[in-house]
Amino acid sequence: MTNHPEFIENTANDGRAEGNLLPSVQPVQLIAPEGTKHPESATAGWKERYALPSVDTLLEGYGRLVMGRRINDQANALVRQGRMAVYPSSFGQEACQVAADMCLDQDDWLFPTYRDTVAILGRGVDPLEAFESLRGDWHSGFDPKEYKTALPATPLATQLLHAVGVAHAAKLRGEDTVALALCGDGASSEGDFHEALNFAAVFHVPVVFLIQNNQYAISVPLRQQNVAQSLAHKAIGYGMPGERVDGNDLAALLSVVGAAVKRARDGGGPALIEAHTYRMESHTNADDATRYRSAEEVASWAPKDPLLRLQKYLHDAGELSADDAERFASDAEAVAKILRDGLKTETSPDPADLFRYVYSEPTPQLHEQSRMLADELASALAPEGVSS
Amino acid sequence: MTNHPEFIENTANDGRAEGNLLPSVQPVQLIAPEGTKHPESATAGWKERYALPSVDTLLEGYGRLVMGRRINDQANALVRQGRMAVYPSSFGQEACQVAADMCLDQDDWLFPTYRDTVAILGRGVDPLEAFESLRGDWHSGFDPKEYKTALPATPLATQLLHAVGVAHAAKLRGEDTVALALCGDGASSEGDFHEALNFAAVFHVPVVFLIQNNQYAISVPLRQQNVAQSLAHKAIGYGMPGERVDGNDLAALLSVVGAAVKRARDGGGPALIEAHTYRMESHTNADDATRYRSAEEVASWAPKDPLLRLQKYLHDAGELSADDAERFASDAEAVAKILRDGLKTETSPDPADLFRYVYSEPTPQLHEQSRMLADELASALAPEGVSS
Amino acid sequence: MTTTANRTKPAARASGAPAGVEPVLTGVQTITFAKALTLAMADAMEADTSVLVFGEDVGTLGGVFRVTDGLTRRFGPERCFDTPLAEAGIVGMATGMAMNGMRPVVEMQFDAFAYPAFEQITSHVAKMGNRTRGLVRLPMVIRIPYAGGIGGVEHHCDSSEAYYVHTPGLTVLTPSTVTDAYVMLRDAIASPDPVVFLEPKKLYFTKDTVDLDELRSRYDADASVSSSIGTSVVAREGTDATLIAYGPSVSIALAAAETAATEGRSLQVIDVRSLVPFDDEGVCAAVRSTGRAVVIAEAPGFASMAAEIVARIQERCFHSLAAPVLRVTGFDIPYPAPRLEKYYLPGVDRILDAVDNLQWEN
Amino acid sequence: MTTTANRTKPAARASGAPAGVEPVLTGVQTITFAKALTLAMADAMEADTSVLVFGEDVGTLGGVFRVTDGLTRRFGPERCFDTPLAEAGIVGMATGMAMNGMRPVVEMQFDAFAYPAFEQITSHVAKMGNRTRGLVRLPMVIRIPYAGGIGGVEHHCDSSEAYYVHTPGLTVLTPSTVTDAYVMLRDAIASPDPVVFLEPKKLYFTKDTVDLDELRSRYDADASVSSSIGTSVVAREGTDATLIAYGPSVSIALAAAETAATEGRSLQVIDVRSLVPFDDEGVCAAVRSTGRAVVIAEAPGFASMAAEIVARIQERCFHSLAAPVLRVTGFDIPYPAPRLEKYYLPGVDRILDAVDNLQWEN
Ligand SMILES: Cc1ncc(C[n+]2csc(CCOP(=O)(O)OP(=O)(O)O)c2C)c(N)n1
Ligand SMILES: Cc1ncc(C[n+]2csc(CCOP(=O)(O)OP(=O)(O)O)c2C)c(N)n1
Ligand SMILES: [Mg+2]
Ligand SMILES: [Mg+2]
Repeated sequence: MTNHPEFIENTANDGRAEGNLLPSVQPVQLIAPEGTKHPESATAGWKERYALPSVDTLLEGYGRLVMGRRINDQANALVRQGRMAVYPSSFGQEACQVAADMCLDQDDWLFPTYRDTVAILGRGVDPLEAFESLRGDWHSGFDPKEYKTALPATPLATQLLHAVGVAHAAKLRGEDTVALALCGDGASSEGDFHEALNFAAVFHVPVVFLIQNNQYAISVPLRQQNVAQSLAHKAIGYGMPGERVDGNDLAALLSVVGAAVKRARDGGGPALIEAHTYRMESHTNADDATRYRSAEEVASWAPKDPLLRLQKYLHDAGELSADDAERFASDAEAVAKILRDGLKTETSPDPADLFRYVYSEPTPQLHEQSRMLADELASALAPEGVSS
Repeated sequence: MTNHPEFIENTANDGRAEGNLLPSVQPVQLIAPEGTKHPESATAGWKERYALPSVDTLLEGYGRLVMGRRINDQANALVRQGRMAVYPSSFGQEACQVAADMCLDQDDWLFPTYRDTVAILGRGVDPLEAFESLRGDWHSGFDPKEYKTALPATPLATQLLHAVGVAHAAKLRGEDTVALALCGDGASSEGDFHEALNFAAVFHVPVVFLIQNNQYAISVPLRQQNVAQSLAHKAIGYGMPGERVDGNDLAALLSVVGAAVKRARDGGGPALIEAHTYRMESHTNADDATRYRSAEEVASWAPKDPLLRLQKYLHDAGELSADDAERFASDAEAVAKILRDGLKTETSPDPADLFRYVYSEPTPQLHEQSRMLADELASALAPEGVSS
Repeated sequence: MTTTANRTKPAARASGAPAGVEPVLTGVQTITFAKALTLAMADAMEADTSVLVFGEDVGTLGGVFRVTDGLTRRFGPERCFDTPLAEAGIVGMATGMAMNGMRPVVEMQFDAFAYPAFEQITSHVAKMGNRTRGLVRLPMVIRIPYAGGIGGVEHHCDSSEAYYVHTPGLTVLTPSTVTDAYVMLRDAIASPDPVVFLEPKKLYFTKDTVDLDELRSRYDADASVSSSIGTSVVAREGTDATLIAYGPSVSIALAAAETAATEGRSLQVIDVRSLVPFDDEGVCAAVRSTGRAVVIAEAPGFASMAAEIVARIQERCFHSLAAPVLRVTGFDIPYPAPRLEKYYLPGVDRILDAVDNLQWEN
Repeated sequence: MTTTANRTKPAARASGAPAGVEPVLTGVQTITFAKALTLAMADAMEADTSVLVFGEDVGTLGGVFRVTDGLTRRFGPERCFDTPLAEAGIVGMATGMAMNGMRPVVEMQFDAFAYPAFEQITSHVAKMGNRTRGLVRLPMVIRIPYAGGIGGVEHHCDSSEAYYVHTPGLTVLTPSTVTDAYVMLRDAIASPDPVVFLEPKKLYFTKDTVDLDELRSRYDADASVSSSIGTSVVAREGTDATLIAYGPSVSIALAAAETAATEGRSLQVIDVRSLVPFDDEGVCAAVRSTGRAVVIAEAPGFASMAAEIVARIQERCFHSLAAPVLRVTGFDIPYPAPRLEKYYLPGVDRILDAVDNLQWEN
């Protein structure tokens, strides 16, 4: 088994054996911001094999983008209404998450970050379960094993190693599971990023690392994070192929991520993909992005929007029927309604849960502390003056 | 100021702008194992600018190799005699350490590892001060600031970040200090390695990272550590140039490391160099290398020895006079004698030192604990039955 | 009191400041805890060009809690700057800078995000002075916003002090008042030894009125002033029992003492503030004066700072004690999700219950 | 007793083993502490193919202390293997494997070299079960050779238990006998929760004679056996005072008790062995029976496991105590260089001094 077959054909002619691990000279793009296919000017140097996905696939993807956008909008509204503590918006970045979902099979594993709620819902996770942690009832609301989707990771880059472990375990059992791990541009600076890529390469396990390079780590722009030609250039240092792709072009993402997933599944080992995108809104609702980036810069990304781009392409190609459009919108609205209704309902998390899950069996100490809290709560409820 | 000037000319014609950050196609070698210059077969693809150092420089280097070898031999003997607890031998790797020393000015900083005793002595550190930690009297014996030489680092790769900090501080003050940090092939897998290279690149500070790739991290061979084409290939992922060099060829090392140091001093930023060498002895005296590598493999490296190679070259070139050879040997013997005599002398580290240096001023708690120990020791000394 | 009265006062030091730089605050001012920290850094940077501030988002943004707000504008991007996102990198680079003449003040964005730097802190920062026999001291400050009470999600509310106080070589400080925020951070920056400086997040936006000129005069005087390091303070006088708290728990202890007073019980409150070095003398004197003590801390209690305080008191004041020293701490569980934190945090009732249990009948 | 008698006994399970694989030891054997650990892993791997062993140098070399010696030869390089040199990587990958059906047993080469994995251990390993409401349990073991007494150089002798015991969600075990090395490691591997397994380095080459068949029968039986987790043991009976120790300090406590006996004082010795969960019941019963206690541990005392034990005892047994509970611990300093460690380590004299200070006159 070679380390890196097909994925790497037709790179720029670099005259060096290992050059095939370097990313394309320009980020792969199949549909231009204007919704046109393969703009002549930008194709030079691309890897020939990235083909436009089928119309059915693109339609499905478009539906998922509509859903993703609606989820972001709804979540933002819920935060404004005080129904949710925090929401890290991925408005503008939805295509990366949609591509991740679409390229994975049900038995594959997804490792999302805090910004990847759209991807988590796309895996089939119940919307209210997915939002339980954002609402603050518990640290999580869904079963990672049921959906083969890890809890969204907060400590940056740590989840990449878990993805390697999950894939490694599957490989040892002879299963053909692929793990796809998402992370941000900022997270690529953490030591765990390095260790994960190296472990994946050395153990030759089926993991696809997909960096959503949205140009900022909170307020820190990429140039203060990294001065390499691209983040995808890091791949060669681990002996795996790297690729960069227009992260607002779902077609290109599906093609590039799909190829990496297929390659991983076929025993080709890990790959690193950098998707160029942009976070259109603040880091979270607690952040104020105007402190560190200009309105012009944000505006310059609006025309590159992934949803509008695919809409235009499908529309111009005569492939987006009014029926489809309506169905996508109403599917999305249905989920939005679940969120609205669900987050309106008062929940009352059980304080006894605090002690239940720390260990499989609560320790004597936790039993004691649990009893203490229960007594406290009982006596707080007891009528004044009466103590038990 | 560009990111990477002169260092990168004449790389293999890779047809890509960033290809100049990739290392030469073969490790740079100026003197072949046989002691001959520039073997025709191996020059292809080398960066033209690596010129053979002057005879004077090579002679100085040879003298330092003789010294280094003698230090290793003497230290091993002292360990066998039980005069020293532990010694991580660098027999066979001396050229890398000698090159590091020779390429630095007195005001530059060296960041060695536990294996780099030869480099530490080469910085002018008093031999007995350098050996104090190996003898077990204290964690260190020399003043890092006096010699601009950090204490040898044990927690792997951590020192690379300190080198970045020292260089960064110097740069902020407008000083032209360069920091050179050594580490092993194994250490390149640690998260701190990644963070150090990235910080150095982003802050564009004058640090040269020199990996002594001796093929093993204790028992783990390189192929289980890393599957990239070379460790030097990692550089491109940080936007700095990488180079690989025959680590047993002092001439090549001086040329490559010297160029990187000069470039860093001139504001060109950091660089990564991988030197291919071999640890001829066990990891330390506590290790048994026969458990993980064959006698044949070890034997195959003997003819590549850095000392013999340069000796042969200088001898064949008629540049190594009997006088010089004798002077080198007697200089080395003098240091060996200092070590022998010094480690014969009984020392008695002062237990009160345990509390003296933890903080600039011992805390009340440490005063108390120090008094307690002093009382204990006093009463242990007091005649039986008499208590104070 | 408002700050209007002082707004017009000419800010001498700010003259000639670059555009966008706020005038330097002087005189009596009502400021937040966060602002007091900013002022401490600014004043230290003004006084000593080797003081640098860096970390994630501390430059342009001014920190996620705005504690470094304005420092880059005032001192330039070479003295206050953003780093790549890597905590071991930040602390490791700071270590090298401190080795080479600088006094770095670094920010870890949240408590749990200091953990990637644990090896650098434990094996290098804490040990450097000792291993070099005092030849290399590391005058650096690691600022860590810590603890909860702000409805933060997981990994954003850890009370991580136990990890640092257990590590010999670190000085560990945690202010609980606006004045101490200023004074202790300046003392931390002035210290020749590395300081882990724990900032209770929930206090960032609390306010107090302070005389900045007076605070500054401590540091402008050439005479060496006595440092806050190693000293506790009596936050409230009392005679029946002693509440011992620090950081985020001091205000809860004070509230408990207030309530107890209305019930006729006089509780003394000690603010430890300097966790390492610990003020054995001050704390023991306080406990001896009342004969009863409750230690309050937000961190899980097991093998914690609170455990240490209990152990020390009973070792040193055993025969002055009318009852065991009790603890009111966080439970031995991970910090809870926002809507459950109220059950976790030591509160007035739980403290008063503990006081009630101090065996008053015996 | 020598092992010769059993050498010839046919080792049933080893039949058909690949070349170079040692026969499986059975029956009564004199083995080292290290060998007991090896056997525990081997038996667990034999019983359950999801048990994997990995770390730095654990494969071909068999570990720097040879604790994993022979596992790769016997179970193949897919079940016991070397990793790249990165501790966060090792623990992070193990976490993923445990999420996906494996039971990884990883080795950190030395105590201080586990620090790079601190974030993975603290923010993930410890918390996963809780944050997923028990849906994802991590049955993994992190083996850490720890503590000193072997003349090791810096970073090789840290007693790092406080960092782990303070972190809710981790089970923390430390055996002090050859039997416990086997039993407790098997219990650790069998546990559904993550275990930090602390191995006192200085005990690795101590020996004892054990009946392996008997030890194994505990685990071969299908009935669920009672685990050692959460239980302390009385290592020596005694009536005048209780010495409480664990790991490397148990043998010192026993030696102190031995000496005390010759001086007419009867000291009870408790081996805590399970630091978390802690056996409150057993330890408190012991202390109540004597009314006096000294806690012994090698780690710096400040905010340590020893502090916790002291705090708990005085909270729970206050009125049974005739004297304060004293501590004999490491000083609050970095672990000393080899030639000074003898001054640092709790020794018999220091323990007996503490016992003398238990206010026998009062
Ligand atoms: C280890 C760690 N350090 C710091 C943080 C705080 N933090 C949360 S998000 C963030 C920025 C991450 O940027 P990036 O990786 O680019 O992802 P993005 O938010 O842009 O999607 C930071 C610093 C964290 N979560 N974990
Ligand atoms: C963080 C850390 N983990 C583990 C170790 C234990 N250790 C000491 S040397 C070594 C191998 C290092 O290999 P390499 O970096 O190639 O250097 P070499 O010894 O070959 O010079 C290991 C694992 C350590 N010192 N630090
Ligand atoms: Mg980003
Ligand atoms: Mg090596």
